[in-house]
Amino acid sequence: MILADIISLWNSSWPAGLTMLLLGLGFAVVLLIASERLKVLQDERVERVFAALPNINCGACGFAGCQEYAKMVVAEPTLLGKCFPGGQKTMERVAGILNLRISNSHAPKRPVVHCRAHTGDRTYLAKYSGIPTCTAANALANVQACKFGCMGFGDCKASCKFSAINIIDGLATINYEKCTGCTACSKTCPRELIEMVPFKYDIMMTVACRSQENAKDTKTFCKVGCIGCRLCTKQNDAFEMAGNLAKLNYKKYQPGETFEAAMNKCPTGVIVYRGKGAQPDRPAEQKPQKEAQKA
Amino acid sequence: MDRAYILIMGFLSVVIVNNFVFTKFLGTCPYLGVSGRLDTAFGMGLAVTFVTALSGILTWLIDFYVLVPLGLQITRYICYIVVIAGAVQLVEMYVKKFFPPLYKSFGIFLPLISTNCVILGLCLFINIWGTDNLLEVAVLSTGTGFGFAVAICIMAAIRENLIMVDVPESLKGAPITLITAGLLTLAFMGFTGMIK
Amino acid sequence: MPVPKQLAVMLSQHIGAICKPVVNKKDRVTAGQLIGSADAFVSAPVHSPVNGTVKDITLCSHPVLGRAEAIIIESGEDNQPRRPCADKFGNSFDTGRFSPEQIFDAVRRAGIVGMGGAGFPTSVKIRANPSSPIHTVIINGCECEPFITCDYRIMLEWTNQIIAGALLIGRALDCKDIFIGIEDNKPKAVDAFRQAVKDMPVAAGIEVVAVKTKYPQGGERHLIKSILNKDVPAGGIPPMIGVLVNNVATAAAIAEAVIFDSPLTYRPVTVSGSGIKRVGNFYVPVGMAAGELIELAGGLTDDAVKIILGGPMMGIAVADLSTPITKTSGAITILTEKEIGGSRMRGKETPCIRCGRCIQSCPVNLNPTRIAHAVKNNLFETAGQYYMSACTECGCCSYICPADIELAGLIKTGKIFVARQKKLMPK
Amino acid sequence: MFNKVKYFIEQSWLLLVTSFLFGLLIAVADAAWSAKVEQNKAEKLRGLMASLISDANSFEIAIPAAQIPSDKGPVKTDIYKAFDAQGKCIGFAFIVVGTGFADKIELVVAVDARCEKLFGFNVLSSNETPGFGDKMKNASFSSQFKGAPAGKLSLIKIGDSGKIDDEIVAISGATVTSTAVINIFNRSVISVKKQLQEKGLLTNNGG
Amino acid sequence: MAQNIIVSPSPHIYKRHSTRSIMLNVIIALVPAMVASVIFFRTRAVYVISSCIITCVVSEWLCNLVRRQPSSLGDLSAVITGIILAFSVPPALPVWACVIGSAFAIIVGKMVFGGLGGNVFNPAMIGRAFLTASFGMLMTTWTVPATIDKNMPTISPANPAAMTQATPLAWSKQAIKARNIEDTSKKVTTSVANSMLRSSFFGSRGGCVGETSALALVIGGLYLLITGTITWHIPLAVLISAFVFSTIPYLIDSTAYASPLFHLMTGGMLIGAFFIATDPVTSPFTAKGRWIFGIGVGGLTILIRTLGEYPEGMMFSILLMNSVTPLIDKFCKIIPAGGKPNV
Amino acid sequence: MADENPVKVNYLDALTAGLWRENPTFRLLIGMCPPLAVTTAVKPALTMGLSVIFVLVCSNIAISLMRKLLKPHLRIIMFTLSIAAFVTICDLYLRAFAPLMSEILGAYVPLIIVNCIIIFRAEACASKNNVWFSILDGIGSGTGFTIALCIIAGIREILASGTFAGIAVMPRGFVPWAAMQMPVGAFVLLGLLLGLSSLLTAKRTN
Ligand SMILES: Cc1cc2nc3c(=O)[nH]c(=O)nc-3n(C[C@H](O)[C@H](O)[C@H](O)COP(=O)(O)O)c2cc1C
Ligand SMILES: Cc1cc2nc3c(=O)[nH]c(=O)nc-3n(C[C@H](O)[C@H](O)[C@H](O)COP(=O)(O)O)c2cc1C
Ligand SMILES: Cc1cc2nc3c(=O)[nH]c(=O)nc-3n(C[C@H](O)[C@H](O)[C@H](O)COP(=O)(O)O)c2cc1C
Ligand SMILES: Cc1cc2nc3c(=O)[nH]c(=O)nc-3n(C[C@H](O)[C@H](O)[C@H](O)CO)c2cc1C
Ligand code: SF4
Ligand code: SF4
Ligand code: SF4
Ligand code: SF4
Ligand code: FES
Repeated sequence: MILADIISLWNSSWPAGLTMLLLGLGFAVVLLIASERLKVLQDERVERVFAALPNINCGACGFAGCQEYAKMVVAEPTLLGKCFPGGQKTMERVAGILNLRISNSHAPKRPVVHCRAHTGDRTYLAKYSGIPTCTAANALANVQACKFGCMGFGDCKASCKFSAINIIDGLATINYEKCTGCTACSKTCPRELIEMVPFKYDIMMTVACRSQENAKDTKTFCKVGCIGCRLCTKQNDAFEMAGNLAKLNYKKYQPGETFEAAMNKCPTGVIVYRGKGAQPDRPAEQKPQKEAQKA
Repeated sequence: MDRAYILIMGFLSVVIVNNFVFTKFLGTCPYLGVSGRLDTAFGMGLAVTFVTALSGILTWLIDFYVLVPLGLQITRYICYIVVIAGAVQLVEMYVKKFFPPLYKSFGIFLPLISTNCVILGLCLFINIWGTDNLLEVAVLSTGTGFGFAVAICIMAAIRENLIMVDVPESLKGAPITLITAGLLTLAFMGFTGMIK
Repeated sequence: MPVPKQLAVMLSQHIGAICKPVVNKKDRVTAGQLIGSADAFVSAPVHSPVNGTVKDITLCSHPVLGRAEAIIIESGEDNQPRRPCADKFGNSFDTGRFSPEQIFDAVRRAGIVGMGGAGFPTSVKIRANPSSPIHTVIINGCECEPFITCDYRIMLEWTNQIIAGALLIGRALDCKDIFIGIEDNKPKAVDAFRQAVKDMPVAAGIEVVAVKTKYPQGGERHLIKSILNKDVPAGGIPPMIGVLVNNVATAAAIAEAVIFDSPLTYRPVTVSGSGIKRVGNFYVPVGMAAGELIELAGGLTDDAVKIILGGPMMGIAVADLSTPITKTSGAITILTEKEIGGSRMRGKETPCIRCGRCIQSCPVNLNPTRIAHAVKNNLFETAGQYYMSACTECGCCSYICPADIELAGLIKTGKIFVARQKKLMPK
Repeated sequence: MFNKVKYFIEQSWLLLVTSFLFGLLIAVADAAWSAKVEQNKAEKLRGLMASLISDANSFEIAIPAAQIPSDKGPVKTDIYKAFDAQGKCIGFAFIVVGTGFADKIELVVAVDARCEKLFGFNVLSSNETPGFGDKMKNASFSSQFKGAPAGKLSLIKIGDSGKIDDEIVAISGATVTSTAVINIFNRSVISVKKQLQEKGLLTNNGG
Repeated sequence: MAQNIIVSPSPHIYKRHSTRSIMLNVIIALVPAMVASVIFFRTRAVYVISSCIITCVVSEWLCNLVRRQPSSLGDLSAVITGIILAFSVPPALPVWACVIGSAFAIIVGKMVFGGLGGNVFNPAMIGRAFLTASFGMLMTTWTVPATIDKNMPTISPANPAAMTQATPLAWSKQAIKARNIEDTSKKVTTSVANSMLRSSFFGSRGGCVGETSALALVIGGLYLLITGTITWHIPLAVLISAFVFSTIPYLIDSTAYASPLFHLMTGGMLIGAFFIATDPVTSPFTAKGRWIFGIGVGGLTILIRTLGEYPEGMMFSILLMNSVTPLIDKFCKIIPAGGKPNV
Repeated sequence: MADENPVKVNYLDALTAGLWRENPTFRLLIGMCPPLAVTTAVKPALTMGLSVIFVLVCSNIAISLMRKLLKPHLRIIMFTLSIAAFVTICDLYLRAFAPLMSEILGAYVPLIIVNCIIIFRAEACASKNNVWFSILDGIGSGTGFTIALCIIAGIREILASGTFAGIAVMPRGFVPWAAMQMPVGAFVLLGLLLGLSSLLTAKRTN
């Protein structure tokens, strides 16, 4: 009885099974040939990035499938984070592959803004009522008295694909937790205030000023500008003078007491720490000596 | 009725009146995903047109000459999908090897769409419509793909403009695209009844 | 007009290489003495307008010419303001006395730069170049920007001098076709030139053309279109089609330089606008602070809100009144809130309604709204596809836009940005 | 060669095995359920026919694969004969198609045994706009066909839809659909009548 | 002194007009048609127009509120949307339907795209299309104008007391449909439709609230042209192409197809050509693009009127051309004077 | 898929992720066709949802079982094959036991084969995890999808016919909005709902 049933079932279903088998066979041949013939030599990173993507070819990234996106993102790291379905995790993995995060081998470059003047610290000659971008404002002379400092319209912020820059009270401030070091901001700032600095440590010291004006002008223009007094250079030779401005030579960067001393000696407090978890800047008015005593 | 007339009307019908995206809601994922830029959208449209034409014809042939005579309709879906995927891959290989410029303009989209709704949907609808001659199948398949191409190109041009306007943050991307598509279907309603 | 106490003469008064200072701090200088030498070909030397002492040589920023060294001169007691020399030009005049070389040398020595605004060294422009010969010279007397009248004044008062300059340019380039283009809202100037041409036998070949009054008629490509009905290639310059355009003041300066060998240290400047107490034209030494000139004109009114170096369409707004006058600054315009308009004062744009007015108004046939919006959204490639680089920054589009969008400003920003990106590229 | 085959099998055996297994699986499912599917279809058709010919008890195919004209040329369909409880033939029913406003319309049409009066129609499948053409399913439109003469019908725009005659009042706002339905009747009923007559299947005197 | 000095990019002077003044001009130009509508449809017109305007304004205000934006009502564009929507619906449309249509027009047609300037489609036409799709019956029920032209035929001899009456376009559609009917007793010819030309000119005919009076619309249109609010390209292109495309069938069979003049005067043709197709936001901005757009609108309108299912095609043709406007803009790039720069 | 850090096995998470955090329709934007096509009324939407759950679970099981044996170039085809087989079975079942729904859904049942959700789950989950995890994942995502379908269908049905799952819910004088049953309604409603969902997530992450 049961046997007969099974036999009849078999009889009625083997053609379907056979068709499928044939199809499978044909397909296996095609794909095998395809996979052998079409092996294209590729950047090994592309393969790895591709492997990290969800591979559903949804097109959400705006490219023709995951393979294409992998290729593009390797070539242009700012495209990171376009994979919608993959979300945060995929982005992190891809970032890992492309070394966009801090890796141990060499110091990753991170941006620092060479200005620390907030709105209240600056002198304004007039009200700017034009296009609210730094590039536009920079084309005019008198947006603010200081022709070197941050204007705070946030072109850099707009260029950062990782929302790592905030304009805090008129000053571009980098959130080092989010920054991937993609250099977009440093290419954008029309005043070239953002420098990519090798972050050997989580926190790095920097001279947060770019003003080439003489001491008198700098003082009238800005409460916290570098006045070129050379005090820092006397503490540590990593500090060098470039015209009216002190500069930190990061090749000689080796934090220590003399560094701290240089920082504390600076009368206007332009030497500051930047990086993950750096202390807030010293208020502009405070006398440096007092600060040193407290510390 | 005149044969050519039927063919032309059939073509126009699937392009404008019964556009697959607007009335059958097929291929929505690439329609949302790849409509960001006009050149990409155009390539995608070309690729879809090509693949619909190819797979519409192929699956119809298989259905008509193999599956129905042998009484194997139950394996229809599997056959369709496998045939489509296989054919598309073969063609992709071929184009890539022998027509590199062509491959650049639309070949890269081929793998993206081989397992896509429009294609399988078209094959199924051709089956449902009960079309019984190859020429008609070819015209309808091409028309369907062309309809998709038209729809996605219009959308891409619109979206290229939309990036320059202040669309609410939460509606950016897929939501606004869907709404625009909805309004497009309203506009396309004007063609109803023009083609029987 | 008194000679100012102190001058800040920028060592970069022009497009091209910055001059080297040839005087030192505390040196005494005399009027007309060379103080900045130009070694590069595309450059123009700088001279002291007054007798005095060099007080300092310091970096100084200028809104138009950028940051360069300036020589600060404290003027001495013995100064007489310089007088225009127009009355020395009579109806008889002979260009044959000068060879093209001589003219070139004189112009070069006098440090003449384009006074129509761009500040390109004139010597370079009038140097005959066999590979692209100039067949037509146009003297630009349009002065199309509202408020500015200094060119008009000199056209009336220095008519013969300008014609002499035009002839000298023609002589330098060995070119017979000379046109003087004047907007038809200045009929007196047109008549003055027609009369002068009739009176001066050597000037018989010069044609005085009254062109339509329509901003930016004074832009060289529009002027050439109006007079010769020729198009300058987009992004190109007139010499490409064999035409040279010079401002009337430049022509006058050339005449003075060649005939009297005197350097360019003074220029006519219009001070106007309803924000100034006394509107007028002044013959001003280069290096004078804008603020001082404004004081001469009676000072600012209480409702003045904008100080513009140049005219209201293309000038640059400044706030720092110590900004020095340069060879290129033909005007200072002071505007009040009423002239600017309330909504624009606030700098608040509203959404573009795609009305297309900016497109219709653009004299070079661009699509300003597209370019500006692309720039706003950082789509510089798109902006390039709409020929951003061909924009002459005339400002017509911003002027007309009902939605108060700073189209010209955005386009300018985009050009700056792209230039910057290009500069960064090789790295 | 052997190596190649071996490599191939190594790479692809899983695909081959699973495709075979899946083939069997669906075949089994089909074997188990296909009867039910057929039955569903038959029941649906029967249900539709029965709702038109209210006294019908059983149906049987009168003319298999008869040719019935439609606006796209003739189509093949079975003509059913309906019997009442006593086994008397009380009518005929058949499926016809036509082009509506949006897409194909498929109707089940029933006529009485003498092919003189209509029993009406039921919609087998259609894709008309809801709120417009879709209203053809409503009684207010379809009941006009119940008892109408099996001859040429015509469409009027305004009239009394309660009156049963050869004038059918259109669904307002959906003239196209209404026309399509009437065309379906006008084309098919006469042709069916002729075919039935030819085969001598019409009960002429109520018998 | 520094306090009141401002700096900003050039230029520093501007033409004295604004979005608001342009919109105000459009509203002024719509006044004659509004007066005409009140004359012909009395209180119905007042209800419809006021409910549409109020809903549009309130919806826009609500959207601003939700997005925490400053109010954008000042630009008056919402008022225009309300008026145009009201003008393009039948006078008998109930107030609740006006409210739904206006809300849809503003919210889905405009505000989701970011408000003024962002929308792809004409908001008023989107509202109307939504109403047509939703409440087809209501949108094709026409009231007789209060001041009826006695010569106008009523819809059906069978029902002489009907409150509704066919519009001229409906008659012309009937004529087209009757083209192949042999039975002469049922034949409708265009002579009926053509006889309505006079009443169409002044406006005493059935139709949408604001479209009936050709005279009032032309006055408004001329006002727009004279004040430079719109350019002449689109209206001219629409009218010319409609004229040309309607002449062709008219020459073939003048008893079935209405005369070109008829097509220009009836339906939404004039209001569409002067007020709707010219909506700057949703039409191309180059002169060449405007020509293409206008020709498309005119041609499609006539195509739908003669071949399509609907008696009127203005709305659909405008929406269709709106949808390709970005494409037109993309391909009608203007070449700068002096040729393309090589950079 | 070579992966350095193994996916953490959290069964509860597998079940709940698909409901909202990784809801296929509202969050991942995949498989967008059915939410537009089969949502004119609640009943077909529900049927569709259940079918998807069935296919998802079955294919997840099958793929999870063979995940160790997959060859890279045959991966996708294996997925497609299993999915197509289960869809065929599902289709047969519907035709046999829910003929009305089968008719309404028409071609959209076989179209489940190419629905991106299923292949995505196969790739992202089943081919990397054990069977139990895959089952839970299938149920989770499937349910999320079903809920999304029902929300959309509910709103459309109420506005377009004044009913919910066939039961009249609107007051008597309500004039149905026919547009909601047309494509416009589907697209615009889904667009607005997506906007709402991204608004909600934006709020939550802030
Ligand atoms: C928009 C625009 C307007 C201009 N208006 C004038 C003008 O009114 N008068 C003038 O002399 N130059 C004007 N120029 C500058 C001329 O284009 C040209 O540079 C000048 O006439 C050349 O003469 P120069 O080298 O002697 O300065 C304008 C330029 C632009 C772009
Ligand atoms: C959204 C929409 C859907 C429509 N659907 C149908 C339909 O399914 N069937 C139909 O005959 N007419 C339909 N129509 C109406 C036709 O377009 C057309 O107006 C009608 O057939 C004209 O005939 P009438 O004289 O009955 O108004 C629809 C109209 C609209 C606006
Ligand atoms: C601007 C405007 C556009 C219109 N567009 C359409 C349209 O696309 N379709 C339509 O049926 N009616 C439209 N109408 C309404 C028609 O102009 C007209 O009132 C209607 O077609 C009357 O004819 P009917 O009853 O035969 O439909 C529009 C009205 C206006 C004012
Ligand atoms: C000439 C002109 C015509 C307009 N026509 C319309 C119209 O037809 N419908 C509408 O909603 N708004 C119209 N507007 C207003 C406004 O442009 C419209 O609401 C925008 O589309 C909203 O973004 C018009 C404005 C102008 C200046
Ligand atoms: S850092 Fe530069 S770009 Fe950023 S806000 Fe400051 S000036 Fe602007
Ligand atoms: S743009 Fe600047 S802040 Fe942002 S990620 Fe890149 S380097 Fe960091
Ligand atoms: S003039 Fe202004 S509003 Fe008009 S299109 Fe240009 S940018 Fe837009
Ligand atoms: S500023 Fe505007 S109007 Fe002038 S050339 Fe540039 S784009 Fe054209
Ligand atoms: S294209 Fe993704 S479900 Fe249709």
